[in-house]
Amino acid sequence: MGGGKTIPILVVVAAIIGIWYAATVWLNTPWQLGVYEREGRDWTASDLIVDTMAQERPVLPSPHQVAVEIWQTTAEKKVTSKRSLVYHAWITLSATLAGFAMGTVLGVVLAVAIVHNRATDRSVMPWVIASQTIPILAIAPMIIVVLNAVGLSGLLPKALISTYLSFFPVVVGMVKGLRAPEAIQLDLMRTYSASTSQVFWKLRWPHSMPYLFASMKVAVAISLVGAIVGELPTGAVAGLGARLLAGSYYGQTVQIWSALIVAALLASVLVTLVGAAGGYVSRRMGVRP
Amino acid sequence: MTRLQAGLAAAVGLLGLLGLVLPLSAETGLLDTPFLTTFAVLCAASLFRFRNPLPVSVDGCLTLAAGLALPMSLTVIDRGSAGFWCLAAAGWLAAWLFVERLTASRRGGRWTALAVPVLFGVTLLVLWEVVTRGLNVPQVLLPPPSAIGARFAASIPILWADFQQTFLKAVLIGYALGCGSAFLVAIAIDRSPFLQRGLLPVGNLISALPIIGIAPIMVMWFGFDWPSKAAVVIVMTFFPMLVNTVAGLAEAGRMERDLMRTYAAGYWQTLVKLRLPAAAPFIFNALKINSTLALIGAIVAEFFGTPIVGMGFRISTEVGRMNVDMVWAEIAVAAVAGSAFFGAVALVERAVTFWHPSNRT
Amino acid sequence: MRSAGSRGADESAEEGVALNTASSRGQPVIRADHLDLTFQTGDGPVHALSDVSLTIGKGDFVSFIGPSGCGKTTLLRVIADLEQPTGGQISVNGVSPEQARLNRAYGYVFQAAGLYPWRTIARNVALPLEIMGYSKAERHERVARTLELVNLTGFENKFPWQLSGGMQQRASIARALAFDADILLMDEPFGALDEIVRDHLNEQLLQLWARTTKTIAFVTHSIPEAVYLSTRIVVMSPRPGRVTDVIESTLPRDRPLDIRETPEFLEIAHRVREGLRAGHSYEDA
Amino acid sequence: MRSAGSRGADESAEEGVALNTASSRGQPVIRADHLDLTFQTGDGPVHALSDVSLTIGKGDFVSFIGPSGCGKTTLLRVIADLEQPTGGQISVNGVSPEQARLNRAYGYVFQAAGLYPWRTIARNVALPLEIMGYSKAERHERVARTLELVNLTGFENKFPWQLSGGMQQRASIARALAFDADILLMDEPFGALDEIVRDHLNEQLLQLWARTTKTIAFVTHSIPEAVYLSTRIVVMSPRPGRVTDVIESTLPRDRPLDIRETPEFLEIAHRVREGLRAGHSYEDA
Amino acid sequence: ADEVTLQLKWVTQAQFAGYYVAEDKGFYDEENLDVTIKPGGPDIAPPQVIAGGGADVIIDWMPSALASREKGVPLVNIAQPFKSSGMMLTCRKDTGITKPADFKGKTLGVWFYGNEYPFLSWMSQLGIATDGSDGGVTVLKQGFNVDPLLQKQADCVSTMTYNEYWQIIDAGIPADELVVFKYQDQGVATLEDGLYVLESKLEDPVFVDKMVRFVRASMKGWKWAEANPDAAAEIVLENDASGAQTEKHQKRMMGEIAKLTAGSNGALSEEDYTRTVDTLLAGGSDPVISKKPEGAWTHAITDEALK
Ligand SMILES: Nc1ncnc2c1ncn2[C@@H]1O[C@H](COP(=O)(O)OP(=O)(O)OP(=O)(O)O)[C@@H](O)[C@H]1O
Ligand SMILES: Nc1ncnc2c1ncn2[C@@H]1O[C@H](COP(=O)(O)OP(=O)(O)OP(=O)(O)O)[C@@H](O)[C@H]1O
Ligand SMILES: Cc1ncc(C[n+]2csc(CCO)c2C)c(N)n1
Ligand SMILES: [Mg+2]
Ligand SMILES: [Mg+2]
Repeated sequence: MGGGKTIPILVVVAAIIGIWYAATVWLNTPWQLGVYEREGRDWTASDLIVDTMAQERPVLPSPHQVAVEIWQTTAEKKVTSKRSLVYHAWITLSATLAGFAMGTVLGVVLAVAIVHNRATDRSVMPWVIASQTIPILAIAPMIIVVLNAVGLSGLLPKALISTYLSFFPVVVGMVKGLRAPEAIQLDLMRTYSASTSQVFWKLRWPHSMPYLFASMKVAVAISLVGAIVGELPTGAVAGLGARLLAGSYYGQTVQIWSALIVAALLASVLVTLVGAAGGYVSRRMGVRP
Repeated sequence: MTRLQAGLAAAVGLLGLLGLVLPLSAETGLLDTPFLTTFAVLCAASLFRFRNPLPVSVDGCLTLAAGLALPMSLTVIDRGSAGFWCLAAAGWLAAWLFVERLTASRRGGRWTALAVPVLFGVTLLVLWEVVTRGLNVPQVLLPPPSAIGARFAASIPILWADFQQTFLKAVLIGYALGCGSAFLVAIAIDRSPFLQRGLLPVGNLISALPIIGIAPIMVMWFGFDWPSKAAVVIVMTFFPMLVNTVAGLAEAGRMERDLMRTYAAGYWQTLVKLRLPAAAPFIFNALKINSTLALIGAIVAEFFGTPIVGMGFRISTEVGRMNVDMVWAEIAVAAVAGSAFFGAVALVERAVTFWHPSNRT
Repeated sequence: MRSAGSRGADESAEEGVALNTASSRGQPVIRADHLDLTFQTGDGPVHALSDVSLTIGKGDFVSFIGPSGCGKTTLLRVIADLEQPTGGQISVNGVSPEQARLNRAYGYVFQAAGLYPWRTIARNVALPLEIMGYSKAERHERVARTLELVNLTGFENKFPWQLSGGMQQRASIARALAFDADILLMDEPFGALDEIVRDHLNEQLLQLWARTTKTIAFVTHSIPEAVYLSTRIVVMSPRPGRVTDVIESTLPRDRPLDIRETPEFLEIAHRVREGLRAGHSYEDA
Repeated sequence: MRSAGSRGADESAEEGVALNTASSRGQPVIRADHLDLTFQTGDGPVHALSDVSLTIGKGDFVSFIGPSGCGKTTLLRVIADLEQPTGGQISVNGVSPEQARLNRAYGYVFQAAGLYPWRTIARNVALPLEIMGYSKAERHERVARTLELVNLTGFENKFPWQLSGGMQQRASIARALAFDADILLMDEPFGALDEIVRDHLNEQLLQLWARTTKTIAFVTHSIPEAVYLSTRIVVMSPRPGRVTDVIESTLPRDRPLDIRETPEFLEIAHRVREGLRAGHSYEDA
Repeated sequence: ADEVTLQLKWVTQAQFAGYYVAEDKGFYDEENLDVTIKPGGPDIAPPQVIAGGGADVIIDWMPSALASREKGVPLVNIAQPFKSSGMMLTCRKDTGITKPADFKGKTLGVWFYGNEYPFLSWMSQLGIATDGSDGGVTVLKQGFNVDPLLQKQADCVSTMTYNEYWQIIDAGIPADELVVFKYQDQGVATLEDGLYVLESKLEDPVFVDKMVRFVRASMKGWKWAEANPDAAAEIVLENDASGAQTEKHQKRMMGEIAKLTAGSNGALSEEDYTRTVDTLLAGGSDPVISKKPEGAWTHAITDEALK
């Protein structure tokens, strides 16, 4: 991250938090008015502001409520505790990483096949697109059941859902990247009568690196979504998805939001890591800074 | 023939021979299934192709024979055994070989471009049918395509109503509002590098929020009907569009901009005549990504509270009712609608960015 | 490090300037005074222009010649207000380059064609006219006329990638000629053309310049081209980019192509080549 | 439509061929017989090559010159098996171009440098050596030698974008020279260089050619360059691309730079110019 | 030990205390069983899980189980620890609803995913349309929580006596501002939370023996839980991997659950079964089941287990 970005990000985050506070007051007011009415109590504007930011089941929890919840469930709990968000984030992360790794490999392999074989290109590509129009959450439960039926359970089914979601950006990006070398660069290889694998390793593969990392950034974020989705039909026993669901189930908005924020932070850490890896590779490769 | 094609032809032949030799199922013999037997003989004959590559039409016939013989014989064979599965594999490889040779022969052009993916899809469907029925997979786990088709035909009014609710209302409106507002915001923040540097990373973060988290909140804020689904779609489509548009607006080359400067062109003139056309490939990239995202978003959002109509509602309730064929009928609608939406955007893209190297032929 | 062989370039440049201002061919259109331009890059500063002083009068045809990387493009860009000098003074038409740009005082031909791929050739040429608010009829008429001039009639409705490299370069010249700016800044406009086309366009350009009272600043790598076209030739040397010699042409204004075989022409060409060679005495020649 | 002034080009080409085969300078290395090449495009067919017949003997240095779009690049690409002719015969080293390519018979310098941005200059030059399986020590030695030849010693570890355009072009020439192919196909290799550097590299190329027995096919837009370098100059004309003239050079093999001022040189240059002009008598010249 | 996998209908909570107690207190070990308890959730259809071989025995509501039976998953009830139904429709008083007839024109939140059958049967008995036509009710697919009622998006929502009802109370709406309609009181109660297995498995005496021991131990667990509600709630909390349940809520839930399991020794009451089937068959236009089921339950296991 360039130093030039820090201040703008902070300003934008501050603005979002400001808007968030305003929205908290606005959205929680109707309920608070009902409470005042039921209790028959007089209230002032400042009462309203303080009370809307401290409800137990707010429509929108205030940022500090979420921050306190996150603090309590991360720093103040042992990481092995089931009430620790670190523990749940770790469960989700392991499925995310497994799915991301499989999705990337699958995506690259498919892309290589598509680039080297016209029949694969023509027949598979449209169905790769169609596959992504299937709502995964709809078939996730069935996938899990079917995988259970063939004896797969635990991490793998969740990871497979991540795989399903994350291979798509990788295929699309890598097909583009592997085809990106210009005609002149391919012709050069032809004049050396280089073999297909030499063309691949010496030209297509290095040329596609920026595309690979760009799509891996998308893929890792989407993998996290997949892992969370996959947690729901596995009984939502643990993981950020389970926290989201349990929060939903009991109307614990503070818990939902803290799980959401942790998920988003996790996503951005993962994306940043992939980006850093990409930066490292391209620097090693001598790409213009 | 290429090495791959020769290999496929050999595999088809060997599997066909095996199909003739191995038992088809416990109580059924070869003679009970004339179609399948014919197919097996045809496959075995394929061994002779090494010498003499027959015309593509022969592969077409073989594929057609597989497509007819395999499903038809399922009425006779209720649970396939080794021989049957050999023939199923032979059918699949025959279809593959056909596709391989269709694409290799450069004639046909547009027609093969359409036929190949269709053929691939049909192959998948036939295999699905053969596997689910051949292995007696319970209907509640995975129904065969024929059952899904029957259910589809019988439920057209319901499917249409769901389609209207989810696609025509939530998806299209959400998509238009999400992409449209992101486009305007992108143009607005384009003039402020400060905002760009701050907003884009935060935007990426927000677009990484799982929809399962947002959907219940939107239901809480915007109610049960389609507006809350449209809101989910807006959230999902906003950031891909924003990020791509901003990146696209930066795409115009240095020299092209300098040219505009030498004309002392105004901001809006530069925007309309240079930067938007140059950004079009990026914008269309986002529009394509969003076309599938929007549909998934709307359907998933319906899992968290809806009136009793909508594709997501139907999927989630019918799973619970064990009507898995209805679920797949609904998924088929989603896949067709999503692919058509994607295809439509891609067509517009081709027309608008015809000048881009990737679209020149 | 400059080799011993290089001449006292700075003085000669100053001399040239003094001389030019004196021989008031027309009122000065471009006047640069001790221009400096340093690019700040990751590796440290790059001195692209150093102490460049120069006056170009109305109706002058000035060529810039010098080894690759000596700052020719940079100088043209400073005149066009596409780059800000880090030191010194410059005025164009008596006002700042920015004001001149806003007045649409010049047409610029870039080193590469830079046509917009989504516009046909005719619409590419019409682009500046649209921006400057010409009427439709006027646009039509001018596009036809300038395409005719560069011999591209018949290609109006082709897209850039359907043309050969040379044709693209001609289209970009047409684009700069379409609106009648008084100053033309041309950066190696004929680089990708073969000799015959180049000769033809050289003639056309000379004719256009003779007909009108345009002032032209022209960058080229070709010594004969520079000598054939210019009233003055500015020789530059790199690192830092400086003017090492300014050569006044003694050729008449009216120049048939075969003037290039006269001893006078060859004499000037020789002088330019010498100047150029002196600038080349650096290690990476 | 050809104007009345153009010569009976076809005959003269045939004549040239007859002459060349007769004057058996070496055994024929490249032999083209009535080559035709038509591109099918959306707008209809483009006749890039039409009835091109040509024999290039071992040790020849043949330049191709002709207006933009006349098919020079296409012809070189056909020889290199990068394009399939739609008619006629061609053999390279007595075998088909494909077989020659598989035998790694030639080195090709493209019109653009086309270096791989993720490889340093040294590794770019080493690329063909890696592919052809040279040992590490051998690679090292050859890279050093060819970089020396094009005057790029010291820039081994720079990346392409850290070099000026001219240096990049020299690196791409080094890449083609690194493995000792008997045939060199060079497509405007010196296009982006200024005159001084160009002269220097012309000399180097001539020396290389004189030292070895390489056969060189060389495309250029510059008449003096063609005359200075070649043993034979092939003049082409466009639409459809045909050979209109083949000019044998009468210059000695040993050519100092100042040979370019001799009357003999100018006479040949004149003839080339005339040939070129004849080919230009089409509407889009 | 013999392995048994139990698929719950919902997430880990006191609703399933009996099984967790049996596990925790070693009742399953005593029967030489190694029981794996798989929590459920909103996306888990237990019949689908058992059809896919993911469980030996499942917990399901009888309407859903009977409907699955018609769809080709031959479920058989082997035990019924829950005697009474905990389903209710809870309305805000200010909507003016006092009796079922007032539902007309109102918006009601209903759980779907196989949980809608009791509601649909009830409405069809009342003669109220649920398809959005005039004079009917507007049905919403209710999400996981009671927000629609709190946010006034629905006039009534579905609740369980032991769970969602208390969420409304916890949210701050006092009981006297609510009107509740218990399915039990309306005479449309259907059997909840029974144990079901696949019919074919019952032909295997080894499996039957395993189930006998399983039911015996589970009922022991249930009775222990009824007797020690607070301790049972603690055990449930320990088993909640999501770490989202609160002690207060689970203890109260256990108290309510005890009321529903009271009166059942585990054997299915034929009378309750008949009432359930009749209620379902009465559901007019949108039939849950089209004909009287055959062989949908057996006493073979409970008879043996309770000996
Ligand atoms: N944007 C920039 N940032 C840093 N250095 C630059 C930049 N633009 C030009 N330079 C440097 O300034 C010097 C002059 O560049 P310029 O483009 O003016 O050369 P030129 O004389 O036009 O060369 P050519 O004949 O190759 O066109 C070069 O050393 C170049 O590397
Ligand atoms: N891939 C292609 N598709 C269609 N037409 C082509 C293609 N390549 C070349 N042409 C056409 O063939 C003709 C010859 O092109 P070629 O590149 O050989 O010209 P050239 O003599 O090398 O020109 P230049 O001097 O500009 O390099 C041109 O008219 C060109 O438009
Ligand atoms: C989406 C959704 N579907 C069904 C139920 C209802 N439900 C199924 S099991 C059970 C008992 C646990 O309290 C309840 C209430 C729900 N709450 N949310
Ligand atoms: Mg320049
Ligand atoms: Mg060329």
